[in-house]
Amino acid sequence: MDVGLLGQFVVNGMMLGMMYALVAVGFTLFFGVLDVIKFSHGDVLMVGTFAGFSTYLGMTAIGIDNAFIQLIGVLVISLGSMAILGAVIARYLVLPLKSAPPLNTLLVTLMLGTVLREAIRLFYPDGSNPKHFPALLPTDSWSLGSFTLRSDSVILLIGGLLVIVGVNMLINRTRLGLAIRAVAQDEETAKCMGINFKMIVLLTFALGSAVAAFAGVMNGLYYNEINFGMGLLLGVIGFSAAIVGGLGNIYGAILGGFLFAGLQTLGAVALPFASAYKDVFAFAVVIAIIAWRPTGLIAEKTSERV
Amino acid sequence: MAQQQETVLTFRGLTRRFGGVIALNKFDMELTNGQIVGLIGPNGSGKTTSFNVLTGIYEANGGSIEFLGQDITSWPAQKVYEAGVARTFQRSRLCLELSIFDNIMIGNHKRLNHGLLFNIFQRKALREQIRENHEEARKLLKIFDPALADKMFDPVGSLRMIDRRRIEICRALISHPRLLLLDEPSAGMTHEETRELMDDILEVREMIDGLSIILVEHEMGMIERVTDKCIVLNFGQKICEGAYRDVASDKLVQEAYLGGE
Amino acid sequence: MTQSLKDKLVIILLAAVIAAFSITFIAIEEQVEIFALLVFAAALVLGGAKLGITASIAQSLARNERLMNFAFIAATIAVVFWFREDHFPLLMIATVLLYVIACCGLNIQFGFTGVVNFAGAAFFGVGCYTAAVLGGTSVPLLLVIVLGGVIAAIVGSVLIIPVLRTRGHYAAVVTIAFGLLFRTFLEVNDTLGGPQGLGVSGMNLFGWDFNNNIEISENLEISFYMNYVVLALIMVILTFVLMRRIERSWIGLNFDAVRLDETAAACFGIDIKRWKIVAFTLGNFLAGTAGALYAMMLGFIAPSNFAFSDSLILVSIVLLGGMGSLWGTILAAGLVVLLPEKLQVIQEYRFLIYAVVMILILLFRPQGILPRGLRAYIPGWRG
Amino acid sequence: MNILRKSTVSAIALTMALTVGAGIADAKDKVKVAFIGPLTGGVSAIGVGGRNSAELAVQLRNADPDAKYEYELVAMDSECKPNVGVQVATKVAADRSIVGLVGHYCSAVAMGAVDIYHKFNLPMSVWGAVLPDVTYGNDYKEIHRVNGTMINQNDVAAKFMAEQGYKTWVIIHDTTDYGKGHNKYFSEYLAQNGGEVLADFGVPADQQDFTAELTKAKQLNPDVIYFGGLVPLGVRVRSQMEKLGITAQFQGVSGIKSDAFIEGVGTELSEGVVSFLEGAPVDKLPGGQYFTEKYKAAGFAENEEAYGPFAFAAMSLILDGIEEVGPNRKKLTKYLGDIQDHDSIVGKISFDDHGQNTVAAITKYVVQDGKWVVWEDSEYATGARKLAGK
Repeated sequence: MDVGLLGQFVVNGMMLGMMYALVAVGFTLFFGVLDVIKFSHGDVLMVGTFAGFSTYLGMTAIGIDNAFIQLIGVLVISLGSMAILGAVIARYLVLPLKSAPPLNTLLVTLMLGTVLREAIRLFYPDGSNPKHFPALLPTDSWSLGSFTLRSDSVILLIGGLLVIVGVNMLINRTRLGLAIRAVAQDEETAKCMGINFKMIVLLTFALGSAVAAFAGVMNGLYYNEINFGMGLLLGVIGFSAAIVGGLGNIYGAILGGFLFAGLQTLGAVALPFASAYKDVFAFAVVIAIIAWRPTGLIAEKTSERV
Repeated sequence: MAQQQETVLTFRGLTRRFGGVIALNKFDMELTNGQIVGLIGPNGSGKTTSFNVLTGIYEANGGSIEFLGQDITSWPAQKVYEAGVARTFQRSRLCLELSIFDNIMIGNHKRLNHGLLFNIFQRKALREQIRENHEEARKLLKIFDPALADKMFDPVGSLRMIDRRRIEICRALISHPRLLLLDEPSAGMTHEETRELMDDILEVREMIDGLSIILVEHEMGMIERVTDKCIVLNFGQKICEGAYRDVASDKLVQEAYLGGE
Repeated sequence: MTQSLKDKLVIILLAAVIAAFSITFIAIEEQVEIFALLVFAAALVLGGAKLGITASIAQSLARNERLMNFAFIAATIAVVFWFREDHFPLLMIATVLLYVIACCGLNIQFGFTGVVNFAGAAFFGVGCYTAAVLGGTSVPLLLVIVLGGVIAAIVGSVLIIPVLRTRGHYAAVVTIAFGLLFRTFLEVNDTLGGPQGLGVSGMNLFGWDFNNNIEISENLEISFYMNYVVLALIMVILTFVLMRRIERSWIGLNFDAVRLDETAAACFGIDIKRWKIVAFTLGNFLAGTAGALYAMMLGFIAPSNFAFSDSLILVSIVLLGGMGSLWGTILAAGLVVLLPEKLQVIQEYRFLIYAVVMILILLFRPQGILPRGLRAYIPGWRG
Repeated sequence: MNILRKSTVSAIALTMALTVGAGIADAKDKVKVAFIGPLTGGVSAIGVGGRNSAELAVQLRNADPDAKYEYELVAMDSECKPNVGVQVATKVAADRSIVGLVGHYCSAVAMGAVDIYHKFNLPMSVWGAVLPDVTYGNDYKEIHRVNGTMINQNDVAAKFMAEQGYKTWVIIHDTTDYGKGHNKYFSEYLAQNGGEVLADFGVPADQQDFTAELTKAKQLNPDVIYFGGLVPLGVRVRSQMEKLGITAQFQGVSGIKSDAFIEGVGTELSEGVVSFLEGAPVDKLPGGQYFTEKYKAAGFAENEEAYGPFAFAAMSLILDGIEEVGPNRKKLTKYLGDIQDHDSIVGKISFDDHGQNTVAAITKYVVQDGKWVVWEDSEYATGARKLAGK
């Protein structure tokens, strides 16, 4: 395999890994503060993408056709509305089930995912068909042999990286982050220290959902295609990535995301069986990794009191 | 008591680390038949850790444990229990959704038949076993509180704290262990309740041949009243050993407590 | 009237009401009627709970378990008999019964033991494929059902190591990954029919062909699905007896101890690994047997039947009924299988409505419709 | 809200139909006919389009004063899952008041359901499933199909593309029965026509990212990327080809011949995409224009999609049969078995001994300026525009 081709696979895999990582970060944040899995995460991503798409259509309709302003508008509306949606979900579906078995939360949010998906399919105009998401980024491309690099891919990669770094800084360097970490560490103590537990949970869900919306818009800009079912598999893969990396750990989520993308790419191009087996391969490796490291690659710190 | 002074349990240089923290540092200890030893020390001094290492929840990083002449270092929890060590937990670890009877029977594991075929097909024999064990659990529970013995099929979650403690102790005692580990039985209870509970434990000890007890406790009145010997831990190290009176007057111990709290 | 006579009357009346309700629910087709019936039932149950009637009925039931079991079996037979000539209701009843068996398997796994399994449909599918492959051979078909379970258990053993080593969400991902892998593999690999699926020969017991209608007389021809209903009902009863015996034995106690507190359980000699393996294997076995008969009944299977969403349906039945609750499982299986069917009238909107209903139930009744009670080792005996 | 609105619409339509009917003759006999298709899930767009088209056929017939019966449509959702399909098939087939059925877009579902129709003697016509075995895998006289199989489609496609001078192909197909079948038949016919398949990639139907497969394809540098699958996947593959700078010709199958494909990839990227669909071009037949007009007039919220006309034609055929022989399953089966040169909006229908419509012509389409255009009418055929790589 020549170097150009290899480079191409690496760039493709990184792009994919970035999207998985962004979804996985959400899972890991929610798990951190509340020990719950919010399975509607992938579908929130999808709704965010459609919100962004509608914003674009709306702006075009009122005559704003500067791509940069459109992009800003799309991002603001999409991230903002999903932050609100995330907080609403936390407030009315997740928090009320705090004392119920964790499986309940999982199932309720799965059902919510179905509701979101079906709602877009049924009530968004022609929602059951895929939509053409506009290319709002410059599309100049550089070619070097079999290697093609487009400027939009580069911008998206950098954008994704910035978001992850930003979230990490937010968690580790700010007062809000400190409060989130305190709640994640021990809810009771955090409450005693005067931290508004409920508010922190809502803010965390808003943050995670906004990150998902960003991943969704990124997805749309990169593939130029969105559809009502796009969140389902992304959600499952993001969840697996968060688990493989180790729940509650942002670096784990990133590692898991890129690992999964790497496995899929490897399964599709480099292994001696038909590429259709790549998901079989990727999931089998996931199972093997979890068997090897039962609490993820970057292990959760267990602090069980006996 | 006219029993010979057989050694039941020996720790030799028992060590356990968590990352960089040494929770237990070369801990030596000896316990003889029927003895009650108090294990005291400030929070985080390694008392509970020594229980956890002994019962196989944590692995020892160094040293050895000998129980009734067998080296049980690093045995899994199940095997330690089979050998005759039963315990209670600092934070009550009963199954709140289950009945009193269920919880006590969990402690009786080694004396029950767990065969698949026995349980599914030999229903008559199983029922016989259930009735027998029920009777025994009742008797035991009666010593602690006759009223509880009539509520065997009530959920544990509906009980008061002291009753839960009693059931936890019954769960540990039902299998006739040789060594009972009590981890802060007085936590969350009044003086009066604590005294009552300890009297009950002493009463039960009379019934079980050669039962030795290690007691982790902050309540010094209790330690003074029931223990034959005291061991003081600080930062995972044994700093003093002897009768309570001697230990309590030790300089090092007083420093440890004053410094620790 | 004596207490015991009153109890008996209450039970018989309850069974009759349930039978009547089931018949009505299965028979009606009109959107308005379905909603009216559901609202009526909900009002009845809620009202009964408010007035304390539900509690007193529950006590009557607890006092007379044997009678209750027979009364409910009789009620089921009454419902089945009512629809003796109607193919579709019988197919749906048999489907509910087979789902009950599969969900009993899941109940052993996470209702009792706390071993989560999000690949229930995959193990059900292994049973289906076993029936498809062995159905045409000379292996007796009753044995094929058992083999369906055995092979499902064997396939499940691949997952034992990761399942034993993990807890909670990590274990969930192991099974989710397996479920996805299973389906993709069947689609990609053509040995077992690939995406087009496989035909399955129907059940045949000592020359009795299950796929023929049973002609009793000139104007009474019993639907061939009756064969499957009867066999499925027998299997449900057997499963039920097994589940009850497990629950009311030391095994059930060990399962509960493992679920509720692994550390404490280990400190009292309970072999966590052993019981998790027993629960996981037994659960998959039950799912496999149900799958084998299901495949014979439907006559055709394809990988898209065993997707992640199908596993979720099984999980949601267990949760809705109440974890570990056997009667709850039956009730929830009936709701989850029949409700989307009943919602066919609203066509493309039915999954939206279905998901909303599920969310509401889980929000307002997180412990399930009929939560599992305390273990009564010997019915009616309290020491 | 939408449900209410929708049912009001259909209620009004029904009342109108009733009043029109009642004006001519009092109390016609009611006859039930059924439709089965995927109304929820990933391919629901096509299913709902088919359902609407079948409903339109029933509505039009009810509005016809000469009709002998008043028809009621029972529509069922198969979810594109064989087990659910078997359930609804049993429901429809066991309901003796239903006389005929138009059913199935998903081949795996159809394969599971045909046995049931045979068992219950329910005459039916497939409206979308393209797997040959649905009709040719059995001898059931109840089973018919108005649309062609994927065999015909790929036969034509392979010949046509070879004639255009293309030599090498890379195939990307989904791993459902639909995609895998297309891969199989196209590869067969391509070999006969001298084309070469450099590689084929199977992908799950819900896959989002194809850059790994496409990068590998790019390295092989084929003349054509053949895509076997449905719209959502097709849109993604076409869009991502562009990302990677692949300039090969994009060739699709019937599953992407939909306006949704063009809308999904945008006008620019859809230009020059070719696809093949069974049946004469709808809008060129007089009946086809009639259908398009009526469909618009009926005010359905969703498009009819590629297979809507077939659902309409199949339903109309069944209604014709009931008008002719009465609401009787056996008679209707016989009627359908004898169908030869029957006029329909998709061209003449003639069933062979397996109930397969034999004259199912294949029409070649190419996208020109954001519209599907019949090849012969396009600027590509005249040479004014050129396909990729030509």
